[in-house]
Amino acid sequence: MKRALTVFGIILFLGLISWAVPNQKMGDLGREVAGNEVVKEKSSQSSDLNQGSQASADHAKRGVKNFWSYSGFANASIKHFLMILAGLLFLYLSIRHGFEPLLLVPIGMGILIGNIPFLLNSGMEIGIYEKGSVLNYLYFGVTAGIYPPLIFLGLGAMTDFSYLISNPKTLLLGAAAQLGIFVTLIAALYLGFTLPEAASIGIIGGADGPTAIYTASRLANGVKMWNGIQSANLIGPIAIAAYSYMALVPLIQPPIMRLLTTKKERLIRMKSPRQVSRLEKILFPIIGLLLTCFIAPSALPLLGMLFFGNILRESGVTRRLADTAKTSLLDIVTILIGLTVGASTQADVFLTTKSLMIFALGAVSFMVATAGGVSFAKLMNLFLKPENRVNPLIGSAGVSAVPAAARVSQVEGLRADPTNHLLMHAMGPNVAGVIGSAVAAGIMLSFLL
Amino acid sequence: MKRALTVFGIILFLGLISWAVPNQKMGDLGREVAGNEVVKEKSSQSSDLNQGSQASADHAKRGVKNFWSYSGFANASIKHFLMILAGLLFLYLSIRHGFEPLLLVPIGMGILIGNIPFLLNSGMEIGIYEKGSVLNYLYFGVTAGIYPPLIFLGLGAMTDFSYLISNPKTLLLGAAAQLGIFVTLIAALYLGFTLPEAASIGIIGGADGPTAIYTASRLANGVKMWNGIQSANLIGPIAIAAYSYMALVPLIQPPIMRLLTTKKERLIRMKSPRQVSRLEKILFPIIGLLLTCFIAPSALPLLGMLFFGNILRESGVTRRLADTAKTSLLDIVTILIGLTVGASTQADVFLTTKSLMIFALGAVSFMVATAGGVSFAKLMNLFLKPENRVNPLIGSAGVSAVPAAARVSQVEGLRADPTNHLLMHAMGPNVAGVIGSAVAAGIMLSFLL
Amino acid sequence: MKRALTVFGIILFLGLISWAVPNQKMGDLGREVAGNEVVKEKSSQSSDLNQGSQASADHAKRGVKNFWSYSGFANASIKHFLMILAGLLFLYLSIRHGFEPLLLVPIGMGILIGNIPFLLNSGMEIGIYEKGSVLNYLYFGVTAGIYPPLIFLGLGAMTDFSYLISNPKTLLLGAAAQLGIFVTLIAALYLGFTLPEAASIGIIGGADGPTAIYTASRLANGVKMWNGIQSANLIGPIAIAAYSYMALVPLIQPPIMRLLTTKKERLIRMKSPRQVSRLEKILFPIIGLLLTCFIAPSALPLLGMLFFGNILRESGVTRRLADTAKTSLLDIVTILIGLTVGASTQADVFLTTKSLMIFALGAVSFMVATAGGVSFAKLMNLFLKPENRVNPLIGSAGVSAVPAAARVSQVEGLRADPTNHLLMHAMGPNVAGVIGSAVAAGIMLSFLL
Amino acid sequence: MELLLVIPPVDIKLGLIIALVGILIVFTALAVMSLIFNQIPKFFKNQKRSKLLKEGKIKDHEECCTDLSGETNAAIALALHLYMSEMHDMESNVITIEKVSRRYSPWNSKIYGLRNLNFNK
Amino acid sequence: MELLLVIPPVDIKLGLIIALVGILIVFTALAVMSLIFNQIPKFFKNQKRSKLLKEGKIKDHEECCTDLSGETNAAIALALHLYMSEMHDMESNVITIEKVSRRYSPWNSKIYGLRNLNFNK
Amino acid sequence: MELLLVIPPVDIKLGLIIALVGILIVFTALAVMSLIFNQIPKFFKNQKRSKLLKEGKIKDHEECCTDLSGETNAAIALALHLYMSEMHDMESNVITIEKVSRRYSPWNSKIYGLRNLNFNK
Ligand code: NA
Ligand code: NA
Ligand code: NA
Repeated sequence: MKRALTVFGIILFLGLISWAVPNQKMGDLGREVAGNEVVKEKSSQSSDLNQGSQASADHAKRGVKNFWSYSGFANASIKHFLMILAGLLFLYLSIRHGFEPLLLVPIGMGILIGNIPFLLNSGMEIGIYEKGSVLNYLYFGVTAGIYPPLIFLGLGAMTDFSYLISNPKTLLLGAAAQLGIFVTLIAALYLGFTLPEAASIGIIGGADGPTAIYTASRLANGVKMWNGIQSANLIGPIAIAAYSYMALVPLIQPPIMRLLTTKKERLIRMKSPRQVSRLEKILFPIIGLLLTCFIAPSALPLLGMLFFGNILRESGVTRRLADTAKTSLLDIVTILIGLTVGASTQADVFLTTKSLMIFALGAVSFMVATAGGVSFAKLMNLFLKPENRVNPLIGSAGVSAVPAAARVSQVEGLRADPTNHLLMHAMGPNVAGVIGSAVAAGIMLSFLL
Repeated sequence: MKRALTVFGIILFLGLISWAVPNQKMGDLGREVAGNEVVKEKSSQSSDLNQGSQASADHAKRGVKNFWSYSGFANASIKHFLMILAGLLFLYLSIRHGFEPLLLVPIGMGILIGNIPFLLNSGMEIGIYEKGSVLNYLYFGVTAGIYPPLIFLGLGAMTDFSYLISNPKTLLLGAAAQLGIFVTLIAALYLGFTLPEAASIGIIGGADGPTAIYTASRLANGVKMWNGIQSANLIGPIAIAAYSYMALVPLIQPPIMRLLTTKKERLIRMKSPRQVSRLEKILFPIIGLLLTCFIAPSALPLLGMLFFGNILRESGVTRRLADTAKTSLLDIVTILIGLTVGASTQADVFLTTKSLMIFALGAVSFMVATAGGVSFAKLMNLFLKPENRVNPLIGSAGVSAVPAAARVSQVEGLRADPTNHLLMHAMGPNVAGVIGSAVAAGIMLSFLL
Repeated sequence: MKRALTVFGIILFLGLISWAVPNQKMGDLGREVAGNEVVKEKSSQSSDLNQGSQASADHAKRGVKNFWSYSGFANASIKHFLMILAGLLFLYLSIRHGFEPLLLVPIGMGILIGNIPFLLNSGMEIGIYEKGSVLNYLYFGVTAGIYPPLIFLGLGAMTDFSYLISNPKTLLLGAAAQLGIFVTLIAALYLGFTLPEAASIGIIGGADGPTAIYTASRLANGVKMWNGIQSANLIGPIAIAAYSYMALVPLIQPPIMRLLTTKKERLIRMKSPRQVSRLEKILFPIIGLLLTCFIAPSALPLLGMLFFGNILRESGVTRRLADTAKTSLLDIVTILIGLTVGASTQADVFLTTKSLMIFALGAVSFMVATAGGVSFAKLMNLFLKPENRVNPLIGSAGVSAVPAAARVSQVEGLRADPTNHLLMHAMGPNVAGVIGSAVAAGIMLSFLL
Repeated sequence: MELLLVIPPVDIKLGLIIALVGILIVFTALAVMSLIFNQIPKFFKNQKRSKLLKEGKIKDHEECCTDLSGETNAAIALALHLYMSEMHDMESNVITIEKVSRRYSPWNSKIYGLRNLNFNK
Repeated sequence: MELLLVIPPVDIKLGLIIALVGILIVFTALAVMSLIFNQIPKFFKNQKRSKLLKEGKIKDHEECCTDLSGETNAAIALALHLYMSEMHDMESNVITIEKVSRRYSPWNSKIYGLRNLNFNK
Repeated sequence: MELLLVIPPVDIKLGLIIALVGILIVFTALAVMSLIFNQIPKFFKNQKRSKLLKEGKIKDHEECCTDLSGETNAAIALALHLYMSEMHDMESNVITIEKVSRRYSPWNSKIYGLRNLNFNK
């Protein structure tokens, strides 16, 4: 009953204002404001004001009306409300259910901020796509591809590659899970995307937000030309899809993992990881940088920063730099990238058939990647001595989505055998997946830039 | 006596140098250097040097003279010394008396830095208004309006809205205190400012530095046109006035508060605030964002960031982001905004009649705002049941100036009754004032952009 | 034997790929790729692909070949390997031997990142000198001279000037050690550098990385014109030389110090420093700022920030700002400046005769500076009462290189007398050296900008 | 002041409109927010109350979910007083009053101690 | 969808090439890395072993530098279990498992305590 | 080197001037600063001394406000020695010596404990 009162209060308020603005009906909420007309109306009105020939009550009414035309109520469309609902959903899932909150809370709030309806092209400098607005300045870090490498710097400073070093063959699982990328690339081409767009969409299957954003900012940025066709700006949908599915990894992967493995395989116990020396940990980022970037120089902005961050961590003499890279710097960039990626979903840009197709392709991509990792683990086992076999449940961790995918492996492992902890074994393919998808991105950038 | 020695030492030093530069008298200190002439002199001299026809002692003397012409001593004017005194005053007040040190120390030092006299237009890239200088790059965060929203992000991550949520009617006090903004707007118009300038000056009455800077960067930035007249660049004076009066809140408000209240009113005890649930705290930034920004989309850069910061804080799952937003990020932006706002008071730009008028209007603005808050609290009491009445002393806290204004309420409350603590009641209108002035800014931007 | 296996594995891998790309021989590694031709090849190939007339196996081979032409292997030259070796050397010295790791680890890794060979001018946006690349955006902080002042801000917030204040005559030692700067300036002129280039090279003798980078970014930036000649871009070599010699201070200074002092002089015990009041500490940055910047306004970006940071530290009321300035902010800028300065050594730009000469001049510069400081200390002793004499071993600390040079004084002092601790006495000239070289830089900028 | 001569009277008129509309809308916005947040707790309380009623944990006439007691309030007041007397020492432009919250960090989890002992060098 | 009409078949062909070459190269890159890091510890172990042999600390047939024992592994597994059960509480997009390392800070060095007492105000 | 041919002799001359003027001015600047900071403590000491004299707390011939004693110095020296022997372990490009200062934080104020107990959920 009290709830009704609240709703009633709001309706009353809206009613009062709409009464003051008789020419604009509430039913108009759903229409797209034709920006120019209102602006014209404004200027004619302000010249009226200049003549100063009407009564002042009339003036005030016109003032309110003018103000109203700039408000969110006057410019809202059904699309805005849909996006706001999406933002609220993101906030709900992340806050209530703990799905990747560090990413989904900023993105969710960003979606709300980006979908407050306002009068487009009115020079108010609000919208993220409006030159000179604050959001537009912050968004530059996305479009110029600056944020993703900085995030990789922080991740490098945060990541312990010990598990990978102690069991290097799990690197291959990280490679196998990139299958999703290339399958999706082909699928996207068949759905009519241009090659650069398709490559960007494929990267969603890498399960790595920053890599997806970086690739999209280079290939599907609304500017890139390919065979005379301008690419669409797909950064927003790709980023949202990548992060959404990363959050949904605990729901997407298990069925596929169970489908592709036998009970016996799920019970495989792996050898405990060996001790890794400090020297190995120091050599890893150096060799990793030289090797991967000699092969795919286009991956340099991502992998260079990842391994740079890691050497800050492992050198033992630059701890304060590593600490800052993985705390303040990473947090600041996370806040900004989440906010702007969320806000970049401005309804008129985001709600297109393409976005829907990207979401569909993203789901496929994650599934293929999971299947790729698990299957390849089974394939490897054919060639390995029994005591060296890998539990195929850790293959799915190759999609990256660190550390969510590794946890899925652990949970599924415990389900089969409550004493068989796979987490540390799964961390190997998991961080290998980060490297793998960055290499894959580098390869596609080499071909398409 | 020793003091005299020091002074003597300095005079001796200056004397020695000025002896080496016989054509330039010390009395010239007060004149404005006509940049072009000195530069011309330099180039002719350097061509002299190229001919290499004079003795080298002569050369060295000319070298010193040339160097002298670029020094602060040769370019100083009485205006510079006035501004340096102002900077020292800011430092003194903040360090010795603790007036808002986090703002006034950077601003004070910024004033010194911005008023080191140098040869204008000599390409040395020092001055804050000189393209390519470091200060100019840092100042971009002010002129582009980027710093204020980032500060609001930090404030949001720092602010506990519990008190406001537990007693929502204090939101109205935060609205009432915005009276100062609109009264000052009219007063500024009468003093001859253009409408956008007047609106920016009015916002000083919001007692909110970032909001004032953001509004001025949009409306009184030296570029904005209105009715064919270019606005002056008033960002500096407005910011300095806003922060000065915010620091002086403990001196400005009490007399007005006592004047407008009876002893009996000052003794009113308020009900203790009720417990606020976590859900309410999470809903607050979401509903606050949607409601205020639907009404005034132009307030989005400020309020969007404020509520974004607050949800990082209250969500409970993004603590590390909230921590960084309210520490490192807030500190970095505070350092940069303080420094550049201070340095933007470069004597030749700052010391104008307009700045003086802005300071006068700012004082009026704060007084009206205080009176507005207190009076409205009294008005509210007419409609409230006795047990729900508010102590009008908390009305003054509606000016924002968080938490200084709330403390003034507390101190005045204790003066009337040493056991009546108003601080937590005053926090409600205090943070409401932040929202209120951002909405007011948004409204004016909607009208004037 | 296993080592051979590893090497064999790599060779096998390279062999396999090069087999797939028969037209390009491994011997080509050393050649400079003529960018245009490969690009042309690519476009003709892609038009071939468009005709779709060949078999798909052939296609795949061409795809690999095309990819290969973009890889580091195809574009590597002997220069790249030399630079990579240099980077590895930096990493080795800093990690294994602890030479200035906070600078040399980022620089070393930056050298690796900057010398991954890639196809120049192919639009891949990787290289630091390529417009639009991430490294190029980050490098802007170097070329625009933004990072050095921010580092000075952090250093100011970190530096305790007590020792200097308690024994002000050590300021003169900080002045004397700047001799290296001016001697090197002349030497560089004789080696054929233009005046602005020579001035930038001279600053290496200031033993102060940020000051050297700032000066070079203004005077030897590849854009600056002087007498109709465009300066070379020497930022990279100058920065690398400065930091290298700063790391080598413990090796460079001791022989010179011993050469110039008698055993008796090295035994001099200095009076313990007096207590410094808080007021003095607060006055120091204010007076220091006004005095030095009136004399050399061009030093404002450096000294202004240094003293600004210091007042944040000493004011006692802005601790959180000082804390952030000397931790997060300093770390972030250190990471970025180290990385980009390292990466700016891109082989084709860096490996020139000029770089070699700069390294030679830098060594001279450090030696002269050390000698200057020590000699001047001896000169001062001639005029001081016996109880006030300074140990000439602290003269060498005047080169800045804080606190490495002060430690060298301490170590040498202990070598002469194991109970004579000079560290705190050496901190005075050490921090004075920072001020001295910034003033020297300012003077040269005044003359040459 | 010469400036006074330049004022276009229309600006005054438009200024007055902005001021009127502005104060009106600021009040409206904050009043609506006030209204909403006034209702929210009642809404939740009712939900909670009917749930408790259903479960029989409270009787029909009993209050549920009461506000803070007087003593609590007094304690807060005292604390505030202490807080105020330390005021001069605090950094003051920043807002507000925060609970000291124990903060979970995975780095403190027991596993790390163990790993530290025997797994990593 | 109308989009389907626009697909240039050549893009498909080039796409297939990129996909094939891409997966091949990703595998090659990670396989080479795997190979290298497989060899590195053996290389170091051999060095260490021959050094120990030379110094006579181990005999010719003895193993050197063994891997972790079974008990260690069990302990880690238990710890992991504890870790997983606290999982819901941690901030989760961030990687990984880190040792708590005592961190040397010069500020804690004894000198400062002393200076604090008698040198600076 | 070919470069040697390009040197314009005027640059050398101007370079010499800059060098001379430069070293002169660097010395002047730091000397003036030295002079000022030499005087400041004497100035304050005198102020303090005359104040103490006026208040009769010291007699005319007594010293006031002495410097650190020899023992203090020895203690510092020892501490420095300890400090130096730990040197290899510290992060070294950063300056300086800082007191460990107790840092007032409003979050630790007693109020928060209280609020924590009974005011917020
Ligand atoms: Na991946
Ligand atoms: Na306000
Ligand atoms: Na120096």
